[in-house]
Amino acid sequence: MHQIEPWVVLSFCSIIFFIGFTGVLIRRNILVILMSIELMLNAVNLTFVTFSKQLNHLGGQMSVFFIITVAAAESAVGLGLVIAMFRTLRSVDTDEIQILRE
Amino acid sequence: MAGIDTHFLSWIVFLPLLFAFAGLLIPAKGTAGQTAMRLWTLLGSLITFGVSVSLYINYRPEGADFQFTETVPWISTLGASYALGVDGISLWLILLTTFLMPLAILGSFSAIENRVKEYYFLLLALETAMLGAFVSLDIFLFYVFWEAMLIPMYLLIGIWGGKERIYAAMKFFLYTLVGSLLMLVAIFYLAHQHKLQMGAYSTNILDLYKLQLEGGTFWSAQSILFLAFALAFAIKVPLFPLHTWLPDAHVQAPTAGSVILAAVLLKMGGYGFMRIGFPIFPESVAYFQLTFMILGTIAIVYGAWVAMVQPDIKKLVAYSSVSHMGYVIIGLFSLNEIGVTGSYYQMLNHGISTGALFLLVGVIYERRHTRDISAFGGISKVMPMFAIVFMIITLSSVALPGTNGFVGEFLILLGAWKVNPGLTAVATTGVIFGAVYMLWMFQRVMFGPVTNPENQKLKDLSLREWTVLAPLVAAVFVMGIYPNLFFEKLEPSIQRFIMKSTTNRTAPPQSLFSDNSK
Amino acid sequence: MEPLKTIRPELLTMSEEQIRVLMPYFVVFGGAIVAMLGSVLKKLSPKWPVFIITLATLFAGVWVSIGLIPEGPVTLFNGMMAADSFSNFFNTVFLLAAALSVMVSFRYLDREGLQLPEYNVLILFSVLGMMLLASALDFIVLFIALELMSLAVYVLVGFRRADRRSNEAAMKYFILGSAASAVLLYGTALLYGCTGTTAIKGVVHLAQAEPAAVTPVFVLGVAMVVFGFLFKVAAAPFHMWMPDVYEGAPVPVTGFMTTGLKAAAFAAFFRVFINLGLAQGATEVVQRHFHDIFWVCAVLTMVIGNFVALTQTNLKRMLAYSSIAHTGYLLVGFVTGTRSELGFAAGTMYVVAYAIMNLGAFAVLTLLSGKDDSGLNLHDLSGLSRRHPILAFALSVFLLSMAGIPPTAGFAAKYLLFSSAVQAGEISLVVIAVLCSAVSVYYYLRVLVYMYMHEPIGSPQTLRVSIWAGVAVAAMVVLTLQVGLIPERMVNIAKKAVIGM
Amino acid sequence: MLFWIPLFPLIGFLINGIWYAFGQAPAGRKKAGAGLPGAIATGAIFASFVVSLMIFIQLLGQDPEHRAVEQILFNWMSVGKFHVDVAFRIDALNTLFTLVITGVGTLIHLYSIGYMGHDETPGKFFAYLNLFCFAMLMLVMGSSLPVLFLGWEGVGLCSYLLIGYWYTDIEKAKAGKKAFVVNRIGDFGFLLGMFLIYSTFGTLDFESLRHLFGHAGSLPEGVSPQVITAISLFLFVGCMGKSAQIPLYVWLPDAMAGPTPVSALIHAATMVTSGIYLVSRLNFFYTGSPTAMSVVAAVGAFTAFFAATIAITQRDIKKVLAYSTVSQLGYMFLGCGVGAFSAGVFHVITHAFFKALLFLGAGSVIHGMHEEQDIWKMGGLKSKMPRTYWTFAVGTAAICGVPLLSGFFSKDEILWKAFSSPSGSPWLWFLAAITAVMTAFYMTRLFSLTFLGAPRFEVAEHAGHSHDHPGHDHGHDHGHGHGHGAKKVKGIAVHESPLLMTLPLMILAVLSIVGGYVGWPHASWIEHWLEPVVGGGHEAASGVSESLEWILMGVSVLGALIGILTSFRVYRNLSLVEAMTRNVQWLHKILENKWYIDEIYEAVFVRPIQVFSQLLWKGFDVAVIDRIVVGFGRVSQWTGETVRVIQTGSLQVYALMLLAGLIGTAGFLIYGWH
Repeated sequence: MHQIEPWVVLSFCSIIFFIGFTGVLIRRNILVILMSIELMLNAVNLTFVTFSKQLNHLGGQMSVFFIITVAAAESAVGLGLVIAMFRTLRSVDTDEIQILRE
Repeated sequence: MAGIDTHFLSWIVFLPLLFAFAGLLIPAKGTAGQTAMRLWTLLGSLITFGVSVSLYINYRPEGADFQFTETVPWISTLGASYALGVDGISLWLILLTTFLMPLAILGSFSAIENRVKEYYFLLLALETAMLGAFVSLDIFLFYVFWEAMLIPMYLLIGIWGGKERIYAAMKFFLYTLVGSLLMLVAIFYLAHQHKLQMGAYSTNILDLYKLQLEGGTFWSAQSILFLAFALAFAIKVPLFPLHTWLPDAHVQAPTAGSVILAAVLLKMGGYGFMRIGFPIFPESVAYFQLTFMILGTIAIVYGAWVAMVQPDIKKLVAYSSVSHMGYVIIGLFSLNEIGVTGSYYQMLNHGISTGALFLLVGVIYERRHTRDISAFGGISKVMPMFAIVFMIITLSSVALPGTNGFVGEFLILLGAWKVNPGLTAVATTGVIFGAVYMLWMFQRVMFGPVTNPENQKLKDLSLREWTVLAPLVAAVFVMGIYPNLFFEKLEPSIQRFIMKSTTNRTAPPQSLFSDNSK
Repeated sequence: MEPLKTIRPELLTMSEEQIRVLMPYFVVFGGAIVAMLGSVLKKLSPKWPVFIITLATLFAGVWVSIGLIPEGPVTLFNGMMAADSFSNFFNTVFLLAAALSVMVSFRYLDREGLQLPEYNVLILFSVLGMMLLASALDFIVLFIALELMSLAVYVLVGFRRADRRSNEAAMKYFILGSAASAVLLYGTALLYGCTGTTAIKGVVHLAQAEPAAVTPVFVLGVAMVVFGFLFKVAAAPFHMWMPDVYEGAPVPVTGFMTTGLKAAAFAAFFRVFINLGLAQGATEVVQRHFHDIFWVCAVLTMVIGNFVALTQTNLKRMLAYSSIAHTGYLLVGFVTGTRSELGFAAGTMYVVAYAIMNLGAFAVLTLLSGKDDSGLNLHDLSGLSRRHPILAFALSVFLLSMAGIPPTAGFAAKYLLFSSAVQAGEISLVVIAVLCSAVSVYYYLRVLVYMYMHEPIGSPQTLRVSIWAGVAVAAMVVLTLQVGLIPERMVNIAKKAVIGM
Repeated sequence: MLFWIPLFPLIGFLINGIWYAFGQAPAGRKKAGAGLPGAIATGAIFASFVVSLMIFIQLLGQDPEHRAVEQILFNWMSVGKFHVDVAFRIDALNTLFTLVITGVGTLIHLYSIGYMGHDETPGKFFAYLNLFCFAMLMLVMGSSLPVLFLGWEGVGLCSYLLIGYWYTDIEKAKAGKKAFVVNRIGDFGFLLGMFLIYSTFGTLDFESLRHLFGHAGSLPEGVSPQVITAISLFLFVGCMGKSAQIPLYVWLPDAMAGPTPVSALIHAATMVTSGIYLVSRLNFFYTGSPTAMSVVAAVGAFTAFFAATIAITQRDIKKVLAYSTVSQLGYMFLGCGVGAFSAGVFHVITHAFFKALLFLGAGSVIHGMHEEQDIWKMGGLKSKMPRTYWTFAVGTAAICGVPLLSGFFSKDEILWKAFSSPSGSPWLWFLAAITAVMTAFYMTRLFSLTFLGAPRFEVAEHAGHSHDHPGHDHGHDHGHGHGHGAKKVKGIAVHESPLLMTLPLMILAVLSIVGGYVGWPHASWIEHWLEPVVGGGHEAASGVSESLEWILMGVSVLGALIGILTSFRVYRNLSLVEAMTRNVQWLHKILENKWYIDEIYEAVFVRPIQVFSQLLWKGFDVAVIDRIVVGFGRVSQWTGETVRVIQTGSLQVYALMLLAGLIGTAGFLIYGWH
């Protein structure tokens, strides 16, 4: 069994993180944006785990539990907001939320 | 009156504010309420004047530098303290303030009919701020009062002013503020320097006098700091070319506002130079002497010329202030006893005569609701008593010997001549142009046939207006005929001021442009 | 976090001292739970119970915090959290800010038909988040606290569910906030990878002990953490969410955000900044680079905040930009913080002064706002001094304080802040700052112009000021003037707080 | 005792002034007649005359070298070493002035009671008149330059007030302002002179200055002659203003807008001579500077000539007299300029007599003619106003230099000194002599056009028209005074003035005749009297014999006679005059328009300054400074508007900015860290 080199995993993580960020940047649908944010958080989780393994240190993995919990809460709130938005706007498109400007 | 002995100055400073707050309790609804409010304010300002007269009586010119001092630590972190004290230089400006305040208040009895309570509250608050600035011996405290004075004035102009009042008020505030904010930076620096040199923060002015700052060139610390202060003070004076807020503010302000603005607020600039600008930065004063004298001279001539062509009386008077305050600058920067004394005296004169001019303009404005010179003509015929007072004040403004104006201008020019005869000669032309614009205005307003039917039936001065103007007329002559009354209490302070301002502190002491060199 | 090899009993038991210092947290947490349970009672009485519980909790928290004078810094939970004078000081600020917001919101919620107990519960939870944020010594705690606070506030921002603007604001805030949190977290992860710890102090220890360990990854981690904070405090160019959010949020929430949220972000920022050793302890080069970054940020923030505020006509939005501007001034404190004697104390003081005046201002705005947060345009304030002289006066005091005109708290704080910057030799920065604040005076005064110098338009509507709101506004006016006139005490408290950290 | 001299008029002023301000001026108050105010004023000035006389007698009894009375009242200004007392000092020189001022002043006050009898505000008039006397006395009695300057500006003020006395006529008000402003230009020089004196000598006190100089024109040590010249010239600028010399004479003719007694008192007898007083008082400066002396002499001589040319063509009786005053003042400066200060002062005195006489006579004529001032509309008044006629004749003869009248002695003294003194020259004499001929010519013209020949106006019946109770208001208000008489009564009912007015005329006539004997050539009392103050007259330059003096005197007498006779001949036949005028029309026009000097000043100084001021205001103050100020605001606003655009409202743009910021920060840090 080949051990995957940590740097590979880390690079993978960073790529996922920036894919997440790019998703936030370019997607119009807010639900997708929420997923992108989840992606970013999960990239972080993976990073923590990798480092934890590499450093032989449990702290990183413990952190992951916290982060997952928070991410869940975040998704809950986010979805709640999306619903509220959909109720008033009948849309979940970012183009619709540009009234507040300048 | 607890602590009246130990906190005499605090009482004077905060007395108007006490009256102002107490006045808030007066229900100012209806005519009776308004009258009560007016009388209460008048009473407050009169009592303040009375108390300040006892300051005059108890001040000993031969005594300590600063008298009636009070020092209470305030913000020890920054070395700021609540330090008050009076010397000859502040004494007369305090008296000028307290003397003019009742007159300004009485003068606006009939002019202000709406929001009476706020109006008088602000006037009294303004008085506190002005008095505070004159007695502060701590630069931080001075700054607090200096800025605090802006708000009441801003509101006075902005609420009770003329048509363009908002623009004028804003301009007044921002102009002054920009200058004073840079001064604030300089204050930080000074406090810091004091820490470096003496080991502790201090913003006490007397401590700062001892600072040694590198000076003598343009980019030296002293010069830059001096310029920061000078900017604030020059805007307040106002010195050409930083004067353009003045015409607007004067024209738009209500009568009492103009009076206080011209009579006291402009003096803050000159006072600032005397209390802070000069003694802390002696080398820079010498370095910039010529520059400022040139600017002062330009101000004199420029102010006079521009005043000449003004169609609005108040604007004319405003530009005349620019011209008159130009004298103050050249007198101060001449740095000899004659010039500085003259300069100081000119500040008082300007307070009296320009204050009176604004009151007079207020008198006809109340009757005619215009300040356009062309709307008048032949007023002398209709309001002879008014014309007499106006004439006397005009003469004081053109510095006729025997009136106060002459003493000031004469001493200034005499003092400045020793430093720079060429510039002084140019400045002296102000004497000519001063007569031109004042008399021309007087002629257009007062003389000739009464052409405008609206001017036909104007009422002459009322008893109240007489009461306002008579003390000023008396002051014009007292100050013109017996200036020694003022000089006596002033002389030691002026001498000390000159000594401090000419003592080079980064090099062995050497006197520059000293009066006693001959 | 230490690797958990053996179960150490001291980690599971707490000394009396530790319990004592944790009391404020317990009080707020307990209060929040009780309030949440109490909201079940809404059938019984629609608003009072939760309101009373909330207020009682907050004031109890304040009381406990003030009574709590730790002899020295107490570290809790194996070094993950600190209870020291600094956190204590800020806890008091948060609690007071929340209390005042709650007091002001009461009638507002009635009027807007939003009288839901959740509002108060959310405020309590966000306050708890803030308190933890100000005491966090570990990145994970910090993250959790941050999210606890933010999540509650996201909901509060969108509290006017039926309002499109409120929704929009909440959504923007949520997405950008989450993204920023994620970035911060990623930075944390990178630092963890480089140092093997998530303790804030551990990072700097490593950087000092083994300069060789400082890899670009480490630097990137630091940068991402700093980024996260710059976002939270809304420093330019990371400020863009702020005006929109502040404008869209219900007025009292905006007030709460500008004070509590901002204070919390800055409190944590101070702590992280100092503990990371970005100011002290790190090498010359690091310091210089952070100095440069903060310098640029500060100038940008001040310029953008002030100049754009000039062009605003909506009071709420104007105050949002002004809030950005104030962030800029605070960053001046960061630039110079450690190089002068007062440094962070001045910053701390400024945060407090800013909180006081902003709370007051938003309290007044809450009272002035019409249905659906309308009526906050400049011209709506025309002649306010006639309609309601006391409110006009109060608002003037707050605005002048923000403009830094003596004798107000804003002036004293600004004086202290800029003075410390001059001591650090940052004269050019201070000159820019004062010129910017000269610009700011214009838009603050413009409000006064409308209130005092314009005639009232339309029929004067009657303003009903609830006793709660009245007390809140009066208290803020008094505090603004008191701190302005006698700043010494506040300075000393702030100094003590910073030294105790 | 000295202080009583100015104090009496001051008291008179205060009584009349306060009474007027509070008792007469306010609307609805009873108007006072001229009687009581006039009596108060006259009494005041007479009292001061009495005191002056007593002082004079006291001085007579003193040793010539220490002939002075001094009194220090109080300290005016005291700043450091600068010290000015309000102090009086009367010596041989100014005792003459105080006598003339109070003496002639008393007569003119007396005259005014009649002349101003029907004025609306006689209280004000007499208050001003007394104030003037006060200021004038301060001027001549002050012991130092600042006190002198106090009076100097004070008389200027009164002149301003009195010229514009009938202020409802805007032209009169303007004339007053012009006088004040032109005088201020002079005062500008005066001030500079004072500054230079103080910075050079450290004192402004006359006595101290004189002691510094010592005697006979020697300069104090360490003072360069250039400084002395500069001082002298600066002060002379002041004199030019006050004493109406070229180029600052322009105000004096306009000053005739004031009531005639004012013209007599201020603009003929006293105020305008204060320049001569100043020069004589500070003679040691002038003798110390030959350059300044020649300037004074040249300006004096040229002014004398120049003004005479204008006087020839003027039609207004008072204007002719005004130009003649300018011309005579020129003589006085000529005298001073050639070092004959006593001659100058002598001429001041005689001129005070005869010119006051002429003005008062003219006033009487104007009074009798109901405000008519154009001499071409007069004629034949000889029979109707006999007392005026005879006294006027004496005055004319005196000014023309008819031998043995006062004018002859003083003028001849100046002419002779202009020729003979070391600083004099034949050219100066020649110019002065020509002027003398012209003076004789235009004065005779004035005289004959006014009094001789047939009336050139419609004579009204005298029936029922007595002077004391005129049926119409001819209260000297020029605004509407003109032609009142003509409206009610066809033609002008000429009448002789009352005794109150003619009595002063007669007294002055006597003085004009005998006043000159104090300066009898070679036995001049006045020269001797003044010697301690102004120094002895310079000995005649060598080579000038006594016979030459007689010859020159003869020439000047001859010249005067020629002038008089030609004028009589010419103006007997008016058609001849018109023919002659037509022949030299261009010259006549230039002269009649006073060489267009007013217009030139207007175009060269007044307009440009006004235009330039307007330009400064609109073009610099508003357009540059204010625009910069407002510009800062604009730029701020513009910056705000621009930056604001970034805030697009789009969530993703914000996120992009976050990313950019992050990359920037991280990049900078990573790049910089290593």
